[in-house]
Amino acid sequence: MSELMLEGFNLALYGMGFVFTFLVLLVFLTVAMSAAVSRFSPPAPTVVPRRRTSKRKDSGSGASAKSADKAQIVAAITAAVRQHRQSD
Amino acid sequence: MSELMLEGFNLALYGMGFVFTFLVLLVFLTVAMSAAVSRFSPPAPTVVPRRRTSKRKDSGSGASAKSADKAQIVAAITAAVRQHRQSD
Amino acid sequence: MSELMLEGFNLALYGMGFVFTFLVLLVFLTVAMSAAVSRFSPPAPTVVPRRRTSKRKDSGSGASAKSADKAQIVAAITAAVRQHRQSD
Amino acid sequence: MDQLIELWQSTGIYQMEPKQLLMILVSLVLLYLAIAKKFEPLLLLPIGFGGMLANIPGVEIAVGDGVLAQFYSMGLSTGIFPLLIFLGVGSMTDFGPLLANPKTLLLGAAAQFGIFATVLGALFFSDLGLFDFTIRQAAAIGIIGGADGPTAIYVAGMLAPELLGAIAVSAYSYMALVPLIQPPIMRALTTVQERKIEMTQLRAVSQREKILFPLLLLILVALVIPSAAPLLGMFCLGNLMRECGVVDRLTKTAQNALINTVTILLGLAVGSRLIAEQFLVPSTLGILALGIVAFSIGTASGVLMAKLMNALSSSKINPLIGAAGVSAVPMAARVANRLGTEANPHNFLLMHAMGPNVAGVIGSAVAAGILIQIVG
Amino acid sequence: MDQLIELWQSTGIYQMEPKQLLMILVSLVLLYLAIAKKFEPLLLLPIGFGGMLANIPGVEIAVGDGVLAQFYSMGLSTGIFPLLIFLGVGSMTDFGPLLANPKTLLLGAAAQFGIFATVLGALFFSDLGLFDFTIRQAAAIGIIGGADGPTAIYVAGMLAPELLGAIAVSAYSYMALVPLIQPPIMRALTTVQERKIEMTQLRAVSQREKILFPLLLLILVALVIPSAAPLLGMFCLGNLMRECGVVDRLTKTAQNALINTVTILLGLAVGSRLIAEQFLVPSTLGILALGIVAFSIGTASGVLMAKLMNALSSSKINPLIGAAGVSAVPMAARVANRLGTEANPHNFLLMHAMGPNVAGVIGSAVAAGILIQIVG
Amino acid sequence: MDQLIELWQSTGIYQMEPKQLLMILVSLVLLYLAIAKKFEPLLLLPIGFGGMLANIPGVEIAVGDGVLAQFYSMGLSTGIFPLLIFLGVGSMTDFGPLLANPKTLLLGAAAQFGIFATVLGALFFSDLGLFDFTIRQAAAIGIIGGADGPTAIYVAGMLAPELLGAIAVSAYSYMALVPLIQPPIMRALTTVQERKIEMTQLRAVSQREKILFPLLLLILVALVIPSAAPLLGMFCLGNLMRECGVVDRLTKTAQNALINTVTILLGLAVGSRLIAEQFLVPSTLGILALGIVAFSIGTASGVLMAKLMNALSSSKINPLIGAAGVSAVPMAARVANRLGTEANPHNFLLMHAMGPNVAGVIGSAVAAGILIQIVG
Ligand code: NA
Ligand code: NA
Ligand code: NA
Repeated sequence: MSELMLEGFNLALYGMGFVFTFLVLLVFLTVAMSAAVSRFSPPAPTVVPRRRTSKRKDSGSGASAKSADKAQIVAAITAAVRQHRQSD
Repeated sequence: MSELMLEGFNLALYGMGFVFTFLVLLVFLTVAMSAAVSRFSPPAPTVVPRRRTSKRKDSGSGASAKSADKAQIVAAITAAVRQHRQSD
Repeated sequence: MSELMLEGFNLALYGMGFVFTFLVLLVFLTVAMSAAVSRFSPPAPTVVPRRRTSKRKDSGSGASAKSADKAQIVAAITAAVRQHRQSD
Repeated sequence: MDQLIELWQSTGIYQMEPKQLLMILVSLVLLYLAIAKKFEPLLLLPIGFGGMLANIPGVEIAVGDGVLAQFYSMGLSTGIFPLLIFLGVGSMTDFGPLLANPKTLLLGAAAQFGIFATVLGALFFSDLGLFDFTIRQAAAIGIIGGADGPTAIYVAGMLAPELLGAIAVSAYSYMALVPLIQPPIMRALTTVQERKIEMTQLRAVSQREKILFPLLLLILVALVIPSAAPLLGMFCLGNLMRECGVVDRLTKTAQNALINTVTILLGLAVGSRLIAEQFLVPSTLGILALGIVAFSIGTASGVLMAKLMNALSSSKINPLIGAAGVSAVPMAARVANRLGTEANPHNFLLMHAMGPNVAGVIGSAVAAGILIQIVG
Repeated sequence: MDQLIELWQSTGIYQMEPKQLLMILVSLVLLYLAIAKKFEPLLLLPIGFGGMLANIPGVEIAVGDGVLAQFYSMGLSTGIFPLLIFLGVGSMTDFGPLLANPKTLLLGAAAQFGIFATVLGALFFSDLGLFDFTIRQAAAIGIIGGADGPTAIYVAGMLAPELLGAIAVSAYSYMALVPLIQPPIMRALTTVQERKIEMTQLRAVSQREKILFPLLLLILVALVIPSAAPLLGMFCLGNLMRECGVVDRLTKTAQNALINTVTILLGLAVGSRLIAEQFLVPSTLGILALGIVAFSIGTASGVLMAKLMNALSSSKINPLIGAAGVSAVPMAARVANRLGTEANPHNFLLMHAMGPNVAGVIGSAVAAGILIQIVG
Repeated sequence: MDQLIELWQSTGIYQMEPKQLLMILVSLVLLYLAIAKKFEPLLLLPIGFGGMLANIPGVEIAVGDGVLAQFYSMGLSTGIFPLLIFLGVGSMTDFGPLLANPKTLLLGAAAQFGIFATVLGALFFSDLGLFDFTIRQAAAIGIIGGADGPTAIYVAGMLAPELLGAIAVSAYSYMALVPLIQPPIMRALTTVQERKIEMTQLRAVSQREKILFPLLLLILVALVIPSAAPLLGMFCLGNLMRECGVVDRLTKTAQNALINTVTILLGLAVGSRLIAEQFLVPSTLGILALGIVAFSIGTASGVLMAKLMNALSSSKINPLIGAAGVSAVPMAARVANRLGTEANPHNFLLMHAMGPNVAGVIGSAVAAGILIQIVG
């Protein structure tokens, strides 16, 4: 095998080794971090419906947001119509 | 006539010549392109109401878009009112 | 007192002097400018409700803008309802 | 006490020279025109403000390491700012009316005669000994007749950076004055009968044609006049982004944040060329005089071309739309529309005039390429 | 007459060489794929357009003082453009699914095997005498297997700028082809039974975890593989801005105006590397061939890793989501979801596949750091 | 094996020096303050993150060709970033309250005494032999008392770039601490009776006045203190754009995409100056100590000036609004309002305090100009 290929095998070996080492460490740290977070701030209502600055589509929540909007509009219109009738 | 003016006349002559040559060629190419497009994709419903990313005002289409919007709003309100009455 | 401190006192003295001079001049010029403006364009309806390009919150005007919007919406709905009834 | 004198000597009152004061007044006039008269405010406001900053004595703003000098060397010396503006303009341009009636491209060609006539005019001034314009300078002055701001700035930056301030001010001022400059010429060259000509509704143009056109244009540029490729390339890229429908988020940025940011910086950079030493020279008067000549000749040749086309063809066009060939988008098209409605209340020329109007942008970019090619 | 000949010699028709014409056709193919086939249009449209501009003869656009050459030296030589893109991508990435199931990080690790296998492949080609890739070039080619555009461009700019054009085109083309490349491999390596595995709904992840994760990641990078810090640093900054909730106005700009502007400029700068002299070389074919190998091996190793994890653990995961470990966000996750639904209509893998998908971004950035560290 | 050792030696764990670790902790504290305590998060988040990146060992990020070093030389060495921030701040500033009550400008003047007192303090430290600040360094430290971030960064970049990191951190931290630093001082220097003073509703200000004010201000700067022209020029341009009503699209970009982009880059560039070698020096402690002194003296002199004005004039002002003269927009104005409402529930000082608040911005920019003029 040529010098170059040998160097390549070294690179691949150390490379994959490092990538795995890094991500295995990250798994452990992440698990530890999540555990610590849930210990020190236990029963909070976790997934707050956060303000969406992202443009990513996620059909689920989008749809529910829309229907909520719609409900509000219908409510507003209903109120307006009622008011309108009273003022007649 | 001075050297400079001569150079200027040359510039103007070649310049206008080139501009006309270019735009005449563009006329022919454009006509050919449009013909080719209409031949190879004939009866498609051409002017799709495209999403407008531009900010330019063009009163014509803008106005019709507005009136369409208005119609939709009126329709929505009508429906809401009807629904509201039925639920009474 | 050291040379350096002396230089510092000089700096502070001239500095504050200049700052005050500048801002006193600005007070006079501003007053004069406002006077001139009100003289040469006297009874105009001054605080036009300007288009807000700023993101700054100023609760007061924001609230009134909102209620104005609301009034407009109610008016629009009222009109729509009336139209809807007539078309019945 | 010495320090107080030194401080006094550092003030603007002490250092101000009359010509700087004059330039500050000129800049205030530009700001007045921009704000009160709405003369091309997007550009003239930052240019005028930059002009004020550039003429403050005792501080380096427009020269050396000053911030305006940095904007200048970052974006004007390199041509980057006008090219990015062209990208944005392309992304806001609708070639629909042009594609519906391609022969209006010829009107955009004819109106460029204003450019070359002005080049000759500038050289004639040199010949008379009134000014001492070189051929490069004359070419840069001529491009004012293109009635297109970024093209003028781009060409001036390439061929005659020392005249850039005067050329930009002249180009934008006359573009703002199009509603005053053009109508008398248009009326003089047309009969009421001609102005009354109604034009048939434009056909619908398919999205596919709109996508192919910028590519076609770029290929033609590549084959015929490569030196126009930077300008028209960026223009076509913007237009392709707009029409292709698959990169809307890029289009939106090109139409807003990007073009607006570059407009501010470009305006300030142009303003930096209003330093007294460079602007208060006799040639500035020559440039202003030649600029209005350029617009007038461009308008006239557009109208005359339209009349010529009518003489040669059976399908008549309203010669007023020829005047829109100078570009000055969308002002010139509106002027044509106004005069049309004046003569005949049922005459709506706006859409028809948009064809020559955008053709004029292409025409002056091609002319710019030729000038850079021959004298650059 | 002489001048007319000179003008004729300045046209593109006269100066065009066959290889430039060929590159213009290649660029048109890229544009066609971007527009008609929606192949990564945000990048391939400006790259293809930049490629056209770069191959126009007789005008300096992609070399010397040309505008594309300036974009290149401003943003690619320096690494600034891909890093700003990474900032924007970070600000659009949701680590929620990954945090809910951290062991999917291992899938993102396994899929990087495609990178290193391709490095070996490239060196093997050199060994055979087919091509003459240096170790730096082989490393830059390998990173295509990371299936992450900005990472590939960043690494190529560092290690082998002469291959940047081919590497970027290869990376983005194959990313667009993920829905075609991956499914056969995924089907070949899994049984229907495996593809039917349903996964339990992911737990809710708190905002605090989402804020701490990018910091944790950055600290680990700092301790273990500093040369990945520029890439992952900008990525983590973007993500921290997104999750912390106190700098929403910055996040919004990073997600829109900033990333869009940089995308246009980066695309044009990459396009400038499609000049015929640099792109039309045999090694480009080698790079295209190796690129698809890289994607295939990455996909396979992700799937196999998932099967290995199933063999060792009691809580089963659907091996299809292993293929998402190559990154190619969010396409690869969608492919996994599609094949899952195909096998079992009640199988919704999209959210589960987002975990390995973003893990793949981290994995390839780490691999990039190692390559730069060892051969850079 | 050798290669493994080499790899191990390339890790951060191996290369990390204690002072770098310490700086990473300091940066984490800044991030904590920004996110959890909402301390000026728009700036302290990117600064803190940049500080972390700058102290990762074994990779050039903040020095040499590193990306943060490039941001630094692009925007801080040149002054461009703080000037563009000032453009944005100007476009978000409403001079209405100031124009309705111009004498509040004097409060903005008085509060700048904090700057000069701090310069003296720094020189006194040098005199004592505690630190070894030059006059340029003393001036740069003093400007912290201006309570205005971009001004402090601009002046530090001009006069003492080696202290820029410490000065920026000090300025932004104390600005965030204004609600804690100011109230005791304000209470100590005023009686309850004084704090109860109600102020009459401000008159309406016409658009014309708002348009003329930035021009007036710039002309005064040009005549009196030209070296403040870059800072106040950009500020006035932004404000003119805002008020003139004819360039709304430019204003919107200056208020959003432009200022946000520059804020991110400026924060990272400032963060690059938190490298251990430069930040972990005794003088940093001195700067932090002097910074709080500067804020306190500025607050006190603002309040005392208000009391002096009350002594000399019949129309009384509430002395609390004097404290807003330090700038720290809009925090200081809110503090004044809070203390006012505390003493008298019908006392709404917010709008009245906005006058001295923006006057403080002008005042510290003028002071910056003088410092640059005299010692620069
Ligand atoms: Na034109
Ligand atoms: Na990857
Ligand atoms: Na201040």
